[in-house]
Amino acid sequence: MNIIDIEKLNLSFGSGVNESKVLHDVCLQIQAGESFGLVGESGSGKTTVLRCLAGQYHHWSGQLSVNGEQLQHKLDKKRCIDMQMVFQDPYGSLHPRHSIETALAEPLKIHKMDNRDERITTILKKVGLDNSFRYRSPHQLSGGQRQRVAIARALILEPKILLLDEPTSALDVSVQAEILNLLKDLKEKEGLTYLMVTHDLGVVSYLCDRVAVMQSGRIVETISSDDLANHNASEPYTRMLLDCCYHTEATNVTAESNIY
Amino acid sequence: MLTFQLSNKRFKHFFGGLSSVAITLLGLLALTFFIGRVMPIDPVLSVVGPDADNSTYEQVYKEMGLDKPLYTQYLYYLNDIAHGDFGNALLTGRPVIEDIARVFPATLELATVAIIFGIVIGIPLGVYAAVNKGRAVDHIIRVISLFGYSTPVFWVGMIGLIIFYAWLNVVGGSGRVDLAYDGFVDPVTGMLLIDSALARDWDVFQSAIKHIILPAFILGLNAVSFITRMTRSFMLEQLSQEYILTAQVKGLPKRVVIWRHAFRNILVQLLTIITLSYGSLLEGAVLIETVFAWPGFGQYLTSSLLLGDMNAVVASILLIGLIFISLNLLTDLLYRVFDPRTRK
Amino acid sequence: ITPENQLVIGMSMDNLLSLDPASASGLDVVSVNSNLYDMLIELAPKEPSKISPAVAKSWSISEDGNRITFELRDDVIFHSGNKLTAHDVAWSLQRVLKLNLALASTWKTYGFTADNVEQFIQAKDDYTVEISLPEKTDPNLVLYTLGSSPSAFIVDSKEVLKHEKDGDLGHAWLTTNVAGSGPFQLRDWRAKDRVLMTRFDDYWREPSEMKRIVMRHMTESQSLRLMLERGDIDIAMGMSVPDIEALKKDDNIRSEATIRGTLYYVAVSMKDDKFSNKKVREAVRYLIDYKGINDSIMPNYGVLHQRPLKLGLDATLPEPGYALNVQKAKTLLAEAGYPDGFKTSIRVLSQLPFINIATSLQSTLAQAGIDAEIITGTGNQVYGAMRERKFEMLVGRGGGGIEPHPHSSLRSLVYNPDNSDEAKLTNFQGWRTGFYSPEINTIIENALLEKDAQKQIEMYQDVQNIYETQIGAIFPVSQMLDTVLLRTDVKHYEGHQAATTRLREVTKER
Amino acid sequence: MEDTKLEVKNLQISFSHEGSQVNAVRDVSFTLGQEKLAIVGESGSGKSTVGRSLLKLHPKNATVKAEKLQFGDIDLLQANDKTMQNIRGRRISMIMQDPKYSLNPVMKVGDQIAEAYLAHYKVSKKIAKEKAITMLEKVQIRDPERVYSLYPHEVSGGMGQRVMIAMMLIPEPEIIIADEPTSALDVSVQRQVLNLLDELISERNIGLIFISHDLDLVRNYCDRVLVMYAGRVVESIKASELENAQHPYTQGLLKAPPRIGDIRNRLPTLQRDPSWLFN
Amino acid sequence: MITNSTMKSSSISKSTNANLMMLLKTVGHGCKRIIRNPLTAAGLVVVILLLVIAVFAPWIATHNPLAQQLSNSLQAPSAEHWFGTDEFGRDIFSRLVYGSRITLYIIALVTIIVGPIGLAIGTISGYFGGIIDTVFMRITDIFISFPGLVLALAFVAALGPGLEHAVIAIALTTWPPIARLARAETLQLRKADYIVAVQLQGASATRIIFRHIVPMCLSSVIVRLTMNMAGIILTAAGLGFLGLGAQAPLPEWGAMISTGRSYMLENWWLVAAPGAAIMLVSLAFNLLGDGLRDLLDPRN
Ligand SMILES: Nc1ncnc2c1ncn2[C@@H]1O[C@H](COP(=O)(O)OP(=O)(O)OP(=O)(O)O)[C@@H](O)[C@H]1O
Ligand SMILES: Nc1ncnc2c1ncn2[C@@H]1O[C@H](COP(=O)(O)OP(=O)(O)OP(=O)(O)O)[C@@H](O)[C@H]1O
Ligand SMILES: [Mg+2]
Ligand SMILES: [Mg+2]
Ligand code: NI
Repeated sequence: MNIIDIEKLNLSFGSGVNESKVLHDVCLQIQAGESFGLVGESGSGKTTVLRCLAGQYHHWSGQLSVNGEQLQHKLDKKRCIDMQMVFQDPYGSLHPRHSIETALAEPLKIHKMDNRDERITTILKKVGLDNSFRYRSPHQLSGGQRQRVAIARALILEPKILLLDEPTSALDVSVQAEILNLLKDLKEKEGLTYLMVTHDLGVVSYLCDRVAVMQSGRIVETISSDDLANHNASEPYTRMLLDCCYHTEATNVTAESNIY
Repeated sequence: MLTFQLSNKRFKHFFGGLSSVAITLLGLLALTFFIGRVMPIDPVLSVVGPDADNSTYEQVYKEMGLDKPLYTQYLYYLNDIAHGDFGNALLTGRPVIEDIARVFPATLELATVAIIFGIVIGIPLGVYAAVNKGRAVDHIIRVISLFGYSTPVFWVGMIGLIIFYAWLNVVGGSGRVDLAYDGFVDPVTGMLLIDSALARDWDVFQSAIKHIILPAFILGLNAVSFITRMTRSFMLEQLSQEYILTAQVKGLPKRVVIWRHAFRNILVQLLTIITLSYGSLLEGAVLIETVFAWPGFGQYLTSSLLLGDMNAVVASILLIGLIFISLNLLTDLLYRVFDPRTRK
Repeated sequence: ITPENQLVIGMSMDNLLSLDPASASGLDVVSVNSNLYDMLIELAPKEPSKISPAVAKSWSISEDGNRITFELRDDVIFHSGNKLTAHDVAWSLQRVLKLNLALASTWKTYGFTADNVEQFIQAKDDYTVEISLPEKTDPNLVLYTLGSSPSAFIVDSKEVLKHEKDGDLGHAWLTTNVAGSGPFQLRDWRAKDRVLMTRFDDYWREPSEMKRIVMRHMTESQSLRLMLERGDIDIAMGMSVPDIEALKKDDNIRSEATIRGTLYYVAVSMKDDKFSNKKVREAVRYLIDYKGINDSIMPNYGVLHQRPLKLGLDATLPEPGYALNVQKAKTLLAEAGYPDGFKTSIRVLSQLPFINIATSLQSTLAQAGIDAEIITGTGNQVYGAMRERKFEMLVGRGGGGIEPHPHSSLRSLVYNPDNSDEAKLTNFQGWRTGFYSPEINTIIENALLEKDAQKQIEMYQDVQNIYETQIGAIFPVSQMLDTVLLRTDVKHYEGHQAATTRLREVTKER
Repeated sequence: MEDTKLEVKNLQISFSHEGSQVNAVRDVSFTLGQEKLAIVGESGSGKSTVGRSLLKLHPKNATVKAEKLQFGDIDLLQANDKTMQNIRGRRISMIMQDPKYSLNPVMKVGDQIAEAYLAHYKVSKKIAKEKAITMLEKVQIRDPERVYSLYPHEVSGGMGQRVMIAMMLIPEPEIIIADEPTSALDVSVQRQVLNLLDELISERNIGLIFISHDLDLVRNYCDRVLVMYAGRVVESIKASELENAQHPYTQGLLKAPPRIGDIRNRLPTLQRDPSWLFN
Repeated sequence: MITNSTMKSSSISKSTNANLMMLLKTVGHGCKRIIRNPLTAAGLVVVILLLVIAVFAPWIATHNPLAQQLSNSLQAPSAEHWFGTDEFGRDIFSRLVYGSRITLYIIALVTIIVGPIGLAIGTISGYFGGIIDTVFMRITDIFISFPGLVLALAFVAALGPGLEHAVIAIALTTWPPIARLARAETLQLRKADYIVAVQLQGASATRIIFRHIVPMCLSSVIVRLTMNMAGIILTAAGLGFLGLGAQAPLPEWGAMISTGRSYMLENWWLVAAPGAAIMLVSLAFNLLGDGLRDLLDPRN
């Protein structure tokens, strides 16, 4: 069964003459336990898809279902437990005045969960932070550590689905590696389903099983990572993305270096 | 097609603006009327005097329509206003509109000269402070400008009058013009400087300048401070922008970087706060007008208020509301004209 | 420096709301209108009981004292060019009663009403006016009114009727315009700003030397002082004491104090339980620091006076010599059942010297345990509360009677023929304070009819004595003094006790 | 490397911040000839600071010390404001990272280009305008006349970056510092811009300092690479030999990013060694 | 069970402790930075001095501020009366000292009224947007277009002169700018990722506004309020000057100037002292607010 099922998702912003259609009949099926990538040029609507799923936009049309249940247009608490999101900018996604403890306790309070203390300790351990981070405030953390906290916050409600919006693009390569490793570990241990937006085909190839390519609000192709790695993409746009990607094996460099 | 879209959008914007203006004005009207109602000032006494006997009192009470229920009075009033009739002022017996047309230019003149002080002094000071951020001059300018914020104008006004009028005799005393010249120039715009210039009566003009300079400067102190500080902080914001670095990289002289690049970018914001402080100067002149016996709008409004002359008060407040709203619309417009980013 | 042929006056015009002689009350208006209009007769500035002819060249009182006949001059012209006739005079006086505005009050006490006035005030021919009295009264009192009341100005009936609207007898128009025959013409009046007058060259007396008079609304005493010192104004009125004192030392400036008929007083409301108690009132009388107030607050504003009758009348008794005596007041309060004092409030105009009197009163009351809160307000608010009998204590000024006659003071301050709330005798301060003494009322009524001058004086003295023993609700503190400051080059300025100061003779000598 | 355009020796830059000192750059030395020199390193390693100090555009709270900061025959350390003004743009210029923020939003882009020319050449405005339009053409902008009178918010990122390049090249400088010139751009646009830049600088014999954090990019694009770590140059190496870099930091940076078809189960993470701070 | 609950409480106290520590640290840090800027420090010192004087007024004042002694009126400054005496012979220094209480009282009251109102209206309006925003902003517009001193005058005229009424009146004129400020901040914050994050966790609007948005707006609102203090003091003094503020015999500084101005040409100390006091205190608040703004400005 598909844990996420997106059928004919359409969304426009503005109204009347200013209306601009951002999503055109987007369809996606993601299976439980899968990690699914979403790539595409800037402004193609990747983030928008995630936000629709997360309940940030209410005016979409089409059908969204999670766990076989139709999603309402309004955000309800059930969906919060099912699905959480991690944002691109680790510097902007933590409340600057709240300590890590407060940030992590917040969702527990909202959902009236018990054993808060234990849960927080566990989750911090899971994302590779020890208890000493607990009472720090965000400005005392590095970007990578913040992103870990953001992931911890998303996971503390024990959702099955994690929506990841370019979770590493604001980070250095070395830190990126740590976060990607963490995500990979978590997925294996917790059996999570990922829907990850990125513009880095290397990341896709490392973390995702399948990937959908978006271009101006449409999904132009959905292929598996293996096919992607083997240059089996059929759509010209995907091929172009592949071409442009400098993150190729060192052996490929000489072959392509003539482009300069 | 495209032009149609644009004009449609603009039309909508304009229309939205107008309806919000109307709502705000109606709100002001209701609020003022309410205040007038709860005010324990008896307008009848203002007319008949404290020693009138009861039959006179009752007669005038009826004449003024005060015996009718409140909502009837309000409806009558609304109806009159809708017909452009704001009633007569108790204070002068003349139509309120006529009164306002007479007192408002005096304040307008004062505030205009004050804002000119504000602009001419405030902007260079602010720019200078921003460019020299953290240095001694910056601190000095900051303290000076904070002084402007912190001085009770009525107090400085009194002291200024003593020093500059009584001791040094470099400015004129109270009033808009030397009393002996009073009434020499027929009001055209109501602004004495302009009227006397139009009439080429340079004696009056000179006397008017001597009289306006001190109150306008003191009134403008606050504006100077405000403009200095805002200019400084706007400039600081712009100077930290990347494009300033670009301009420096190009090898442009400092002067050009500051004025052509940074300053041009704060122009719109600056205009906004200038209109804003102009607005508050227009309404904030009450104290200065009192100290300098300036027969302006602030005094008119205050004394009408204290006499319970609600016709005059409501009309005056509507006027101020209107000024504020039109200044806001003007700012909006300025944004459109001066900022290419909103010029669509 | 002011020009030689212009007179520049700085004064407060706070109370100058209308120039219409039928409605304009207040001293400010009189001092303006006296120069724009003429009256039948005039009172001498310093000796107001001396009547001199003006538009009326002579007058006579009938044997029975019920009728006064005036013979008018025939050479008086209005500013409009119309001739002033007896019809204008009669019409002007009739108009006051018909409009029934503030100034009708005095005439109504003489028995005139809107209905009977045409019958009682009549033009017999073009230059003869006859005033018959509807009720028995002292005809001198009426003459004084004709020589001092703001309602006694003669208006140009033809001109005014041109501007009549909805049968208002030209009221709307006259509020801001002038139709008079005085030595000056109104050029421009802006409320709370200035009054501009120019000389009327066809004035029946010698035309004035001043071509122009500028009266400027100025409330800040220091501004007035600075401008007077600089010579930018010639005459300053309504200045504060310290400035007056300072200017008195200046050689270029002289001061002229004129006594007025009004009194500064402390009033209590007998509608209030506490103050209806005679002992409490007596205690209050002991709790006013008359000496302190008059020595340090009142110089140039007033002179010590503690009687309801104004100073300078033959009937006025010597000062009773009340003084601050806290001990005595405490004893009285204890006897009255308030050993620890009580809480009360003082209503007062937020102006000098009222506010200072109140502050002083507050502090002396406190010494006897009376905790008084000061509530300031405009005249409208303070006297409004008094008219509605909604006050406890009040510092005010009154006694309105401009006429140099004891009746005028007593009527205004003491007389109260009906103390019921429904009577609404709001023009009597006696009624406002709730002081009701049938004994006094009777004497006042009878004294007015008394033909024997000596007897009349004795009666009025009786009133004062009874008032003292009964302890009235109004405690006069000071008789009003109006101090005007002038540049010494201004000559022939004579302040008038009734405020009808005429500037037509003023000259400048430089 | 025949003629050395720029020589930097033991450059030290520190920032004073609320009484404390931050040494952002320590003992950096390098020379630049007519070549493409890359400076790479993780965020905060001091790359931009080095670049800006060459134009003496560091913030007020910075202290710059060096044994030598020689540009041609000019000692930059001694240069006063006037001299620097003449050097900036005209002889050394710098391409900024993000066209969205680096162009004056209220000036037409063309005017901004022309202004760069006018700052150094005494010509009429008309000629400068023509010059700017030619330059726009050079950076492969179609319809340059129209673009000339556009405002920055009206041009796309790629176009903006080309405008930036045009602006920096128009006074014909000898050295260009490019501070992450393409990191704000889409991958496809990025390639076009880099190609263009490459053409122009080789055409004009310009020395390029290319600041980036992307090792894969610079190894294909540049001749030589300086690897910075915490304000120090830990390694200076020919781009073609980057694969054989000695320093573990460089090695770590090279291995960290995942690549397409990567079959590694875990990505190697950088183990920072305190000893890297002391050469 | 026991362990569980103790753990809970300990964790809670630990977390509050931690938050407290954080707060203290930031405050301590802030103080350090304030002191580094001499101007701000000067402002702070004056404000603290004002507080101390107000609290210890009875000990600091040399005379009873209300005690009249008409025989001793208008004395020039001397050893006995440091700032001289007024027209009632009251000691001006003591009146100034007690006047600081009134000034503080006005400031405190206005702040207590204005801060919460402005903050609530601004954040609610900004967070919900739409019709709520429109309605609230129209109301704010109305109050903004109502000229400040005039609204104050009208209220004082309506309710009668007096300190409390003046305070209410001033408060009514001061909240709209605060509301606008809070709204503008909220509009920006509303889109911030961390707000979106708590939305996704199912937090209610009330929770988001009060726990997440308000704390963020607080600092700029506090700065604004601090700078408003000066305005409040001046408006109160202006009302006092027009005779509509604090009533006699209260030693309100503006009222002191108002009554003293009749004597100012001979007895300059009557207005010099309270005028300087007003200026000093509002300058201090301005300096402090200015410094605080620099301090709390995220750009620094
Ligand atoms: N709130 C909004 N109102 C109007 N248009 C919007 C809004 N949010 C997004 N858009 C538009 O929708 C389109 C898709 O945006 P989206 O953020 O989903 O792109 P993206 O693929 O995530 O791009 P990036 O890689 O730059 O993050 C863009 O053209 C954007 O301008
Ligand atoms: N104005 C400044 N004041 C204080 N410290 C500064 C300032 N500018 C830079 N720094 C510090 O100097 C160090 C180097 O900064 P720099 O901007 O040169 O790094 P970078 O290598 O360009 O990083 P990035 O890749 O993120 O652009 C950093 O630690 C930074 O915090
Ligand atoms: Mg996105
Ligand atoms: Mg950088
Ligand atoms: Ni608008």
